[in-house]
Amino acid sequence: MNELLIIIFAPLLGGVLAWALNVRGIRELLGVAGAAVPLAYLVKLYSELDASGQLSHSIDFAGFTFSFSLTHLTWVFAMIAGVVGLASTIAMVSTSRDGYEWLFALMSLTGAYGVFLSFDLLGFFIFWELMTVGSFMMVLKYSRSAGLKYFVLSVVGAFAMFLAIAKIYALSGSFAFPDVANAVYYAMGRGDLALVFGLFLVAFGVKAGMFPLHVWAPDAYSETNQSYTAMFSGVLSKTGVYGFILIYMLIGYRLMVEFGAFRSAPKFGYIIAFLGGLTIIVGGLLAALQEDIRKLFAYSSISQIGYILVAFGVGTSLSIEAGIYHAISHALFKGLFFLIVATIIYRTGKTTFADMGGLAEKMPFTFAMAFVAILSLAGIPPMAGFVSKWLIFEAVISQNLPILGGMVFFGSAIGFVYLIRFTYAVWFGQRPTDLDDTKDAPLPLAVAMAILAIPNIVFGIAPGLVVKELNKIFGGEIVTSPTLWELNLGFGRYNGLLILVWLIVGLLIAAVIYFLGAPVRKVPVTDTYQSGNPVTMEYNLTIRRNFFLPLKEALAFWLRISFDKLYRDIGAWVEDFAEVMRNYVYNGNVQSYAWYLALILLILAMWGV
Amino acid sequence: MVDWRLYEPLINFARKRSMWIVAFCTGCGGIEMPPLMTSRYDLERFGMMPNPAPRMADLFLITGYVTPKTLKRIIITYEMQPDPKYVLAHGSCPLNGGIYWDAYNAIKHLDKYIPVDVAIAGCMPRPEAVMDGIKKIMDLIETGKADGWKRYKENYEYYKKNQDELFGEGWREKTARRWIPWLMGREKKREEE
Amino acid sequence: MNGQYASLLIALPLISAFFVPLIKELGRKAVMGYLVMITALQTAIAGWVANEVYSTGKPIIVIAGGWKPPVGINLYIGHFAALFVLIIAVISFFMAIFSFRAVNVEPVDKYAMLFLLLMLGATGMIATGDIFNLFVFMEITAISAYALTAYNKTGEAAEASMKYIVLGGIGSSFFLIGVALIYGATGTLNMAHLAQLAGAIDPTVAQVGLALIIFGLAVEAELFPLNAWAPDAYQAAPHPITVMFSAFVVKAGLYAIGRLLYLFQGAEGWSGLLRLLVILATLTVIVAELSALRQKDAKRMIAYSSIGQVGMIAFALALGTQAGVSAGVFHMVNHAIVKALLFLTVGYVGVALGGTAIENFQGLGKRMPLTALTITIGSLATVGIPLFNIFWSKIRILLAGVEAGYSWSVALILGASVVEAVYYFRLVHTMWFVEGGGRIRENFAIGVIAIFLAALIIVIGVYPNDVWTIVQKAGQDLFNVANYIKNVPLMGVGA
Amino acid sequence: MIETALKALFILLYATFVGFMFMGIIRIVTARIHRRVGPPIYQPILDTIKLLSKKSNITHGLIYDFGILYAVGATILAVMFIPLGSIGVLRAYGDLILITFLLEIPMLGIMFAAMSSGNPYAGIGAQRALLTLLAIQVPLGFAIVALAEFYGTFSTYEIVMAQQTMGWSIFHFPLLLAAIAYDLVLQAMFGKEPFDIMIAPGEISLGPMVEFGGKHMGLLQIQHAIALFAETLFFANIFLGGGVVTAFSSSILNTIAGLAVLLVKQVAVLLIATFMGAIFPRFTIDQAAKFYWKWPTIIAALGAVLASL
Amino acid sequence: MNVPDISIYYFGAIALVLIGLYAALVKKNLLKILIGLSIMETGVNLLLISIGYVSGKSAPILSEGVGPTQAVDPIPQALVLTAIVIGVATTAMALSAVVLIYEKYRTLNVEEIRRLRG
Repeated sequence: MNELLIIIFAPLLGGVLAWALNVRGIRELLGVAGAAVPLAYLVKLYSELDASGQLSHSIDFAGFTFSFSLTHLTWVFAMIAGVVGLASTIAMVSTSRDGYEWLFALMSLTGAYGVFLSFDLLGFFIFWELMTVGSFMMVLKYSRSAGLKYFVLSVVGAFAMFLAIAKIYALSGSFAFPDVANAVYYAMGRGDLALVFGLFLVAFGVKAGMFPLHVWAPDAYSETNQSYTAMFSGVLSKTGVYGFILIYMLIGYRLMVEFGAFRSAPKFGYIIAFLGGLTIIVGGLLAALQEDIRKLFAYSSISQIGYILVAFGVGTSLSIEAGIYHAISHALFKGLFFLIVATIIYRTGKTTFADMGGLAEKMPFTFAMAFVAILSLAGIPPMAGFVSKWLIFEAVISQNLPILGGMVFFGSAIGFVYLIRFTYAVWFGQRPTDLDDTKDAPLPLAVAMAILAIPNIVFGIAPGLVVKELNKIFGGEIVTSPTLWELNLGFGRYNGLLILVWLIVGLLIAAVIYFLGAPVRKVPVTDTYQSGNPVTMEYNLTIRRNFFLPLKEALAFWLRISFDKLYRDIGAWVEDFAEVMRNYVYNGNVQSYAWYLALILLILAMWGV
Repeated sequence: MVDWRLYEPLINFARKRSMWIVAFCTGCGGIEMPPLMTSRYDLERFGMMPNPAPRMADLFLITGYVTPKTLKRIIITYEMQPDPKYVLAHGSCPLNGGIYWDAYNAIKHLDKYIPVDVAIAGCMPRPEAVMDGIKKIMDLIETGKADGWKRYKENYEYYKKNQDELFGEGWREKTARRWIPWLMGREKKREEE
Repeated sequence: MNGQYASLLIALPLISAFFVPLIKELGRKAVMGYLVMITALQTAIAGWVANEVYSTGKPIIVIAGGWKPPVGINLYIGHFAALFVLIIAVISFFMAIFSFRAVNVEPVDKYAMLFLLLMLGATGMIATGDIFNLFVFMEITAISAYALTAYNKTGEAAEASMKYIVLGGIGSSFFLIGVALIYGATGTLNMAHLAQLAGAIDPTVAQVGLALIIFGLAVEAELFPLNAWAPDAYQAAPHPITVMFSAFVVKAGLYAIGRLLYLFQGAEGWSGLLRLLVILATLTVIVAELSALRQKDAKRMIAYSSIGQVGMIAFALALGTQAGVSAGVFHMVNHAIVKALLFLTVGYVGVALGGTAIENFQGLGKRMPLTALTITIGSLATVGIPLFNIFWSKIRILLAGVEAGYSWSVALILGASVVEAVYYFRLVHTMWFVEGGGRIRENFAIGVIAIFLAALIIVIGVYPNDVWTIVQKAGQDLFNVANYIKNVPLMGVGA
Repeated sequence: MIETALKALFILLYATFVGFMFMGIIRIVTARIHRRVGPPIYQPILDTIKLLSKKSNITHGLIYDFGILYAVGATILAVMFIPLGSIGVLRAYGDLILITFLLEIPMLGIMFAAMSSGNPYAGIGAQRALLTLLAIQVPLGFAIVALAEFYGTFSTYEIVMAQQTMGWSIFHFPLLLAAIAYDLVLQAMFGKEPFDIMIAPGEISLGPMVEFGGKHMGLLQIQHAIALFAETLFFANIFLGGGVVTAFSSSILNTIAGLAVLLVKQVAVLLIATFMGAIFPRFTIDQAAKFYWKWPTIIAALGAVLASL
Repeated sequence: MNVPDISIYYFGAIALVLIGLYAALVKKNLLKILIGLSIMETGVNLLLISIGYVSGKSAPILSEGVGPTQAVDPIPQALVLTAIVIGVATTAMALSAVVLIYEKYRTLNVEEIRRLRG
């Protein structure tokens, strides 16, 4: 059997076996193996890929030809799926209770692999659906409304994509990417092109969580096994991101030719970029106002995806490379965050900020991981998150796009804001007394977190590692990387190692001064200055709810506008309409039914004569 | 480690010329502080600066009479200050009760509860007198005689006994808990809203 | 072997139906056993016929009484008919087994008779090569269906039956008018012959005649708004009969529409009729799916869903392209399997828990895990999830739709599919994640059937190649009229 | 290597010393505006010595200590990247974005430390500080964007060099707008009135700083000094032409003269902030946010758009 | 307009169909609707017969002196025979359903027989 097919179907096989056997122990082993095998194959195929540039395989199936291809681009995305998927499944060993979750989690992983490796639109669509179903089933188990919201939006997206695919197929008679690109370039009309672009935008926008199609994400991300959410947010949303690259690959040239560019960016790219910018801002602001730890990160995930969309929208090869870099780092740090959330929920059983606090002392390892993730997400050098954000900044601003630049800047600040809220409410401050015997992360979760935390640091200090791979995608030195540590864009430079070294120097200087001073004495949280009032642990010393109340008040006007509500209203309207319609149409009176027949006869008569 | 005794004069000078005050006006003498700090007398000349938090402050001004209720806060705040720390008592009241000498609810001798480095007599002492007191405490710092914080440590049993006599054992927790029902009620009300 | 034995497909159920009163005295079990036996026999014959047709690649033409067409009446068992006769037989066989458990109302002998006649009617409709004969078989199907709908003898059953009779009566009358007009214009009733003459008919007559025929058949084929009888009949009929309605009675009507439509390819105004059918089919899908959205009764909900799927098949058949027809035939097969499974299992739940209201499905995953699992598989398949069979036929239909230029229609159908997904997943959620009552023992035979059908769904879903080859041939059979004419040994009268 | 180390040491000492002087200048100037005498200029140094020499210190846990160290370390890191006249250690890597981030992250360290104490005042203070950060980030971002787009490079050093031939940034209209916005932002970065609600002394007892005492506060004083130096230096570099002097033949003289020029520019920036701080009352946090999201944003965005044309 | 005399049968047949349809569409009583259906069927049968009718020819019974050329088209007559049988069966079936409905609902008004709806 071909390696590509093994990569794609190993998780599904593992999942089905785990579900069918459903024996504690073997189930977990099979599941983790299902996620580990593709990763191993991907690593193994790397040298082959490097030599040949592309590994392809195609099969005839059900009257269609499905082709799969491992290119540098798909390898990068598949590696994201591999690493995050593996970490997520390892974490599921702790948090997952039954075979059901293993089946569907791994099914969605198969879907993600399939989406990345498919080299034709139909296969892409099929795996896309598979992935959607797998993840939907994971959500459905926890919440019906969140699941259905997710599914309806996803399916709307998937069907939009399908319509676009069908349009293209009607034109080209083939699903394979090269044929499609050719056919679109030479034969597609302006109207159809715009339609296909719009449909793709909806399709991929839904999965990526693009504003205003993001409303499923907060509910779906939070209402499922949090270990799985690491994969959900880390890998599955990347399929949407990959889809945007696909837009460029398939219809990008034609769009560029047909609609041209405004200033330096393609006109259609502005749509993506500005929606991305809005996604950053809306996601970030809403993240800051959440009271539930899972929702905070769900919105944060939306916000971070916005960066990628902005980068893709700008449409230069530098910006797309930056976007892919951010996709990698987003997968790493957001996966890590959701694993941390999983650990917290696993150990405390609580999800709202109001019930937490002071866990840093009780869960030092988890906190250390959280610290890495926070630094990475907030874009603190030298972390992977900073490098990718930096690249996006440079890519966007160097194209003279001031408004987008401002949006991106705002996004980085809002990142600080919600992260500090998370840090404050969960790790610091007073600990509720019922959390006093909380233990640190169990081994599987700890291993999973470590798997994701290490690249977060490594890819920040040695960005050359990543950039080398990404340059191969474009077949040129988009970002020159003289050494492993350094990036050079011509108009901006970054050196991770230097930053690390000098940061350590700075820390050493500070530490020397610190240790010259008198020794410190540890005091409890009740021994803090409360205007001289004595306090005990019964007091609530932490602002647990409405931390950013002033922000909420300042934004009160905008917060009233809710797309979630709009979609719910549309849904309710459709249901009511259906109710009314069926009671009128199928009213139970046989005579009315006879009238329908007469009506059709009348129409036939009018049509005939 | 470095032998810090070599730098003792410098450090003492710094301590003397950089006294941060806990801005905690415990009594009627607080009104004397604005003239001290503003353009008329300008204590900032000597590096003094009102400071709202006790953790980084050096000088504690007891500006007037002390009631048991304030005394609890004074003790807690005083204990929060890092060493070395100094206490300057304003006026007669902290010394002997002053006009409240027979009041049931005023503390007559502050130095039974915390050590006082310098006391300024008067009711109230004028800013000039306060400045004189500050000058005095500066001298004491320079010569190393402002050792109230050492005394508090050494004679902690004594101070503790006096405090407990006045407030009863475990007064900190008891005082703290007095407010909880009220706080809880307010919390509940807010939630209902 | 002589192909003429294929006439047994018609003869066996007909003759055996008349033997039922004889064994009535032996009791219920005997009658049911007889039913199972006959359907098994029928399955064997159908299997043999299908094998014959697909191995030789030639259709079997059965000529009645030695009269050659177009004077004599002939049966035409081509690739399509062979496939569907087999499906009819297999489903009937399963339902005969299911009837053991599901049908408790006396008189069982009448039930068995009608059951066989229904099977006969549908088989005949698909196998016949004569347009009037088609009418006769349609009426046989319809009358036995009317009777079976009312079989439960409740008020609802009688009401549903009455609606069916009134609408079916009007429909068949107009069908007959259409036949009369066509006959008047061509002087022949043989389909192959008709196809030959189609181009030469007076356009108005052809148009009106064809339109009326399609109208009459559309009542059977449940096109909106002619399908008002369907949900009621589905709901009120005994559970096995519902399965049969959905699995092949409708399909026979659809087949007839498709067959007659393509026979008259040459007629003027043909493409206009196609467009009308596409509009009706799209409306059928939308209205049916929306009506299913808030149903309180699972059986009725699935009935609406079935109507929606049938609309999609009609859409595919009305596209007028080879791809569309093949996809439609594929969907017919898949839909027959899936809906058989769904109505079977839901009916079984109805039998076991005394009703098919959605509340009865709460916690079904714990109460009847096997049934719940198969319902889930059926639901997922209907929604069109990859790795289930309907997915393949659905995307085929939709691709063909866009290719034929009906993007708007495809978009609407996709929108309706979203609605479909919603109510099916609500059902799935109700079954697995809502608490319910205690565990119930499941019937072994029904479990086996359900698992067989579910396995079929998954097997076709995972490996659709073979089935696709078969249905492609069947679709060819339906679409390629020239071949059809060539295969029927016409005498050359009036040609 | 040795040279780099010496340079770095020089920068560090110079930055610290000048930073302390700046703090003293702020206090003196403010006092003079209040018609007071004010403390001696070296007063902040005395304060720092005193704080570092405290004989007892408290901690609330590891993060409480590490946050402070991190803040100091990051500030030192930031100052290394900003070109200081002709002296520079890492100025080749002195990317605008990087420096902007580096100037913000010490705050993150302080917030971490403050929050880990569990003091509610610190919590509120952190909240206000973050919202201020959120408020200033929009005009700040636009100002940086304007700069980068005007000069077509992100390197601070190259921007300084470009100004030697093209004239100071503020003499170009788009960048003048950006400079105005940036200067308003600087007010909040310094934590001066009217944007000092985050440390509002009378209300929330210095907010994030409430729990710091002894050597923690001493380190923070050092950090504050370096940060003050770095921020003014950054502004002087990107908007006021930096401190490149080539008038003398001796490179040492040139360097000294460059430092002097820079110092003048830095003090000018500082004085503007001090004057504004001394005469304005305090904005509440929502007022501050609304202010920053209105005029400075419009000005900076206009500058950015004009610069990109 | 010169209408051929054969058309009279057509018009009569179509009229019967329409009358039947009218009854089915307008009458509220189930029995009347069924009667309408029957009338409609009759009309259809008549139409079939008239299609095969050739003016002046005899019945298509193979007897003395009647060859294929003298007889009317026999096929429609055969069809009508079948159709009549089917019609009778349908009517019988319908009537039995009506009996059942009346037992259960105690009414024959179609507007009240609406338990299955929606």
